[in-house]
Amino acid sequence: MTTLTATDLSKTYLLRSGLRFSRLQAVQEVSFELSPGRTLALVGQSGSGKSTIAKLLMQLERPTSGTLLLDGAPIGRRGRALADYRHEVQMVFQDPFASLNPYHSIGHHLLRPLLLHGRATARTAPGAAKELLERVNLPADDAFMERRPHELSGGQRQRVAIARALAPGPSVLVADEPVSMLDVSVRLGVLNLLARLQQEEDLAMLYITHDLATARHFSDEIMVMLRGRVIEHGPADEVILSPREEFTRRLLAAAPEPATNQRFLAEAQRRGVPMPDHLAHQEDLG
Amino acid sequence: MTTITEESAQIDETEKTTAPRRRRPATTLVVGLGIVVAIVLFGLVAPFFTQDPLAVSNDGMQGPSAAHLLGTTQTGQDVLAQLAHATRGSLMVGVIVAVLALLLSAFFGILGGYLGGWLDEVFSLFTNVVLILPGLPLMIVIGSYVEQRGLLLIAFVLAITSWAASARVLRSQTLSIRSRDYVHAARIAGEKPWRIISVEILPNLLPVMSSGFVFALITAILGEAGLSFIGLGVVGTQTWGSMLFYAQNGQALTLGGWWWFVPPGFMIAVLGGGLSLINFSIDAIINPRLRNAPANVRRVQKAEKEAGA
Amino acid sequence: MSKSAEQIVTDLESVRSGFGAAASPEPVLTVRDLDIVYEVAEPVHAVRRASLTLHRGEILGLAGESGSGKTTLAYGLNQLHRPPARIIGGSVTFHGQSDGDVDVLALEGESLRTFRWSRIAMVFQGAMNSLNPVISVKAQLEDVFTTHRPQMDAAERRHRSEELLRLVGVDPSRITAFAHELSGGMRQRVMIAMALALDPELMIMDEPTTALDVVVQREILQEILRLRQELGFAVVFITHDLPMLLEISDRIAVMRQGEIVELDTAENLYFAPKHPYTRRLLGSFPSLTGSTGDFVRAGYSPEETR
Amino acid sequence: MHVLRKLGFYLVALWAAVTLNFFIPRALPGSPVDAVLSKLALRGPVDPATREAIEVMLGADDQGSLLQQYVQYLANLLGGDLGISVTYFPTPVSQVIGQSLPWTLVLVGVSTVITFLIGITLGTLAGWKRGTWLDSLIPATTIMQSVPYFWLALLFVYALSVNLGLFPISGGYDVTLVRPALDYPFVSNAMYYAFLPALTIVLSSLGGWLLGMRNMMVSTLSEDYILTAEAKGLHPRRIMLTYAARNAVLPSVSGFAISLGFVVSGSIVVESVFSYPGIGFTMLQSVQNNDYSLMQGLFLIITVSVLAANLAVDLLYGVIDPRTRARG
Repeated sequence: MTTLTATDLSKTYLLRSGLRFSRLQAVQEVSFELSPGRTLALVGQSGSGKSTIAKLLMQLERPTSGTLLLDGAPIGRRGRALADYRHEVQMVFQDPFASLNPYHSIGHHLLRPLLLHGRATARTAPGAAKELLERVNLPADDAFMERRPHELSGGQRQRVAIARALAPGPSVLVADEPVSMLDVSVRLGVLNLLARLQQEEDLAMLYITHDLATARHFSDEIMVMLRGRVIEHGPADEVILSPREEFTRRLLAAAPEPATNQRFLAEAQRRGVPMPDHLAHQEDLG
Repeated sequence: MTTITEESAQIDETEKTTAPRRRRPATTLVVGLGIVVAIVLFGLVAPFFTQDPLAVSNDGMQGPSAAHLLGTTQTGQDVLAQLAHATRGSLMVGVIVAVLALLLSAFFGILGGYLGGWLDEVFSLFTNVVLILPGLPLMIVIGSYVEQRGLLLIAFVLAITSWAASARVLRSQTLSIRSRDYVHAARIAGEKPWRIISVEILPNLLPVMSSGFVFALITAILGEAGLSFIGLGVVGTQTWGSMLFYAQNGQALTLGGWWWFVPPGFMIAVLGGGLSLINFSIDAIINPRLRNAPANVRRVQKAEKEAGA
Repeated sequence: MSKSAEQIVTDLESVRSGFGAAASPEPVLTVRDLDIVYEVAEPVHAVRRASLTLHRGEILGLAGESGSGKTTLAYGLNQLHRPPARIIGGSVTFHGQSDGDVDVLALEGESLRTFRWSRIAMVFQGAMNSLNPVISVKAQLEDVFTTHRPQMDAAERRHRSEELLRLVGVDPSRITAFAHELSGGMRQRVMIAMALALDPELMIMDEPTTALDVVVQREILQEILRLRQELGFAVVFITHDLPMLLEISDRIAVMRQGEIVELDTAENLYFAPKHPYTRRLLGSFPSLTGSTGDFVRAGYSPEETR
Repeated sequence: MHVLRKLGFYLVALWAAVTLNFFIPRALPGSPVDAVLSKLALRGPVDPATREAIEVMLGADDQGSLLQQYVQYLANLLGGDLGISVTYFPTPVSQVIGQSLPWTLVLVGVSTVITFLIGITLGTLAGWKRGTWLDSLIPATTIMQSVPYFWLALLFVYALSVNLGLFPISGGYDVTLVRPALDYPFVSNAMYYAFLPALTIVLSSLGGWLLGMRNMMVSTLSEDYILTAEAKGLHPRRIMLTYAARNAVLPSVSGFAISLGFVVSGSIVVESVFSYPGIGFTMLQSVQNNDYSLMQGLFLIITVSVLAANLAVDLLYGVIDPRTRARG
């Protein structure tokens, strides 16, 4: 399987206001490795540079400096080599309302990558698309394929986006805040779907998020970014439970967490019960 | 990042519930289309049934009668026949100009907006300069130098002075669509640039482009009428503007020949009105707030009235 | 729980403000059977027979997902709902401390305008859009006074506005700034300052912190809790973030499809949620420091991934 | 910085207009110079300097390269030398322009300001009262927008001047009664003569402003800050003006360039209907007399005026939208 290695990745934007130019160092010397079957979480606040990293990995932007290696070989930047890269590395976007073209049917979104990457012929593509829909637990029929994005709920759209990313048969998946725009009650479902697919396909995954809790439960390692730099990088539990950096501690302290709140801990004692495990109730409702 | 997240979620909460599912076409659209279709049919069909528009007779400056439904000109030509041929001429000029303007605006607007960089800078500067230069004076200068003013030349002159406004709109729309995730997703899927422009971006620009087309049609017909009225129109082709030019020079005003100068202007105004009504509906598609907000107010008023009664 | 986890617990507690003063049993707002309909082609019942009593100085959380009607309900309390929303039944009674009960839904015109902001103030989502982009913060703070306190002169208005900014931790010199010159957190502080201007008895806060980064969000929450303790206003706090509500609210109402499915104290809701939907919402937020069970990464039955 | 960028743009636009003016006669077929010179010769002796100026202006200057001609042309422009008018021989073009420019500036300027104010006011009201009877009148105003300026002018002349005799048929003032001067008799007489042309311009350009403003009002009223203002219990008039209209008017102001182009084009033809002694009427005179020097001079001055008006509006925009100020 495939490993994607980033070394000293930097991106500087040249901003213009009037005739004046200024530099914005969005990403500075960031290194990491995405390896098969493992998830790396990239955590940071807005403007910390985490989405820029997604763009660099997807070759939507060129790094100012630094290298990207796919299985030890420099990645292709144009033509055939770029197509090969896209074959291996795919992405799920944050906003499922914006990542599907409102003009086109669900079928279009799945058929195009299947055809472009030679995963199916014009004749076999519809069948292959339905298989993809099935894998993301969406209705795999013609009626669904003909629907437009606006007829779907947010959760359904994000599943379509995931199916599209899987269409070329990638080995690396970048998920940029894949659930932050979804209703809270469907978030874990989509994350679980991603986790299952990752295991089935042995995907190398980059999970970009601002939510520390899902980062911890959903990944093997966590990388914390602040103003374009990685300030802390380590095994997920270590970063969350014994953070080394002051900024990581501040992030953790700011996140709402009833389970460690004095008021609820005291209440548990008063009631003589343990702290409840609400995640068990996840599927109480359809 | 979170900003976008929650804002859109918020919008979604209200707009999802207010958007009606299937709506019947708006009244303005039906009326507008009706007007335009009627005038186009008149221009296409009527010339086959009318008298010779250039045939001179001795019944000069006669008011409407059974023989001449819209009266005659100073030289006894049938005004209805002239109107029919002029409708055809004006529409032809209008459509040619609108198509040319659409192509020009799409080229400068979409290409510049999509490719970005210095090309966009140059295109956008050029567009803004053309936009700000007053059109008619320029047309007059060019028109007066050329003796043989053919249909295509006039159409070309009208087109080069009327594409800039919609190019600017198209550019900003393209810029906004280009940065949307579905375009990024298409790039990541491996689509070629021309396919991204034509399949992913262009369909989403259709409402804006049709609005620009309709606007260009109005502008072109008005512009042609203005040029013809001052005697710089297409040589040898009858248009509404040329009718007005001859009416003004033929003393229709002072001789009280209203049947000569009222119909052509009326046709322009009504066609323009019809096209504007169509644009009115397109605007509501481009910006759903324009349709939803007034409709919501009306529905609540109606419901309150019913509840009160 | 590991030793390091305990360490965090104390860290967290040190930055969390203590829980507020107990709410008084005296009601400030009573809502009875409020019904709100969206008058669209097929009318939608956005709020169904919602009833709740809000006590003086209490923080009531209003939790729900998009389309649950939580925003519509909250806006209806002040007749701020917009077409196509229409109130078709129920009552909203405001229990003024000095002047007795006010039938809010019966107010209109001048009396409604006088009532708004002086009795119920609002804080909207903290993005760019809640402040008018083309007039200064000063103009927007002061037009509250010119409208509601016409007897105040320019100097008094200026003085009071600066005092309000200081109260919410904004440098009064920023009063001449425009919205785009302020950071997200600053804008939200300005909104809170504006809401405090007339010393209202109730504040409705509609997702006031959702657009903000988590650290700023925490600061704003603490600011709200502190001011509430000092000034004693009641709060209706709308958000989809249930863990946050649990930490700051006295009581929480959970809404789903226009109905309040459960209304109870934060403790009861947390330890003994009754409605399945409440349990489902609670189950949607994995605990940050709790044991990392197998639930997320391994427990993926097909049912769960619907 | 914002201002410098704007100035830069207008300089480029000005240069484009000047250069266009230089190349049009050279690029198009036919040699107007001989026609002009022969016409001039009929009226009196033409001195060599005048001949040369006309040749440079109209592109028959075969002495020297195109670049030299261009430099000469620019030099003449800077010196204010636009050649001699055939129509008003032997008056220099610059002087003819000087006489007609004020008429147009006042007529178009005043009617544009009036139209803008009426359009913005009505648009504000229609948008504010969205969904009511006032708002449902909006589609009808689009008809007004499509009426050709000059046809409306013809109708006015026919109905009000020819038939009813309420207004003069043509001209800028009554030459038999008053002489141009800044006194009451002249100004009032000129206003009387300007009424119908101005009314024509106002009525035909009103629809655009009205519709644009109404649509922006409807959009703006859905903004969050309007909700904030309502929650604050502000007076509806303040919400309508300071919160809604203040924001909704910005696109109308920044789109001024497009609208002004229309108004100027329209008013040229309107002037011809009323034989109004302004730039437009003079331009048509020059067309009829093949007075190319005058025509090109007029094209330049019209362009410069439009650019100047737009520059002024652009600078004003910087004042009314604080966000552009910050970017500077």
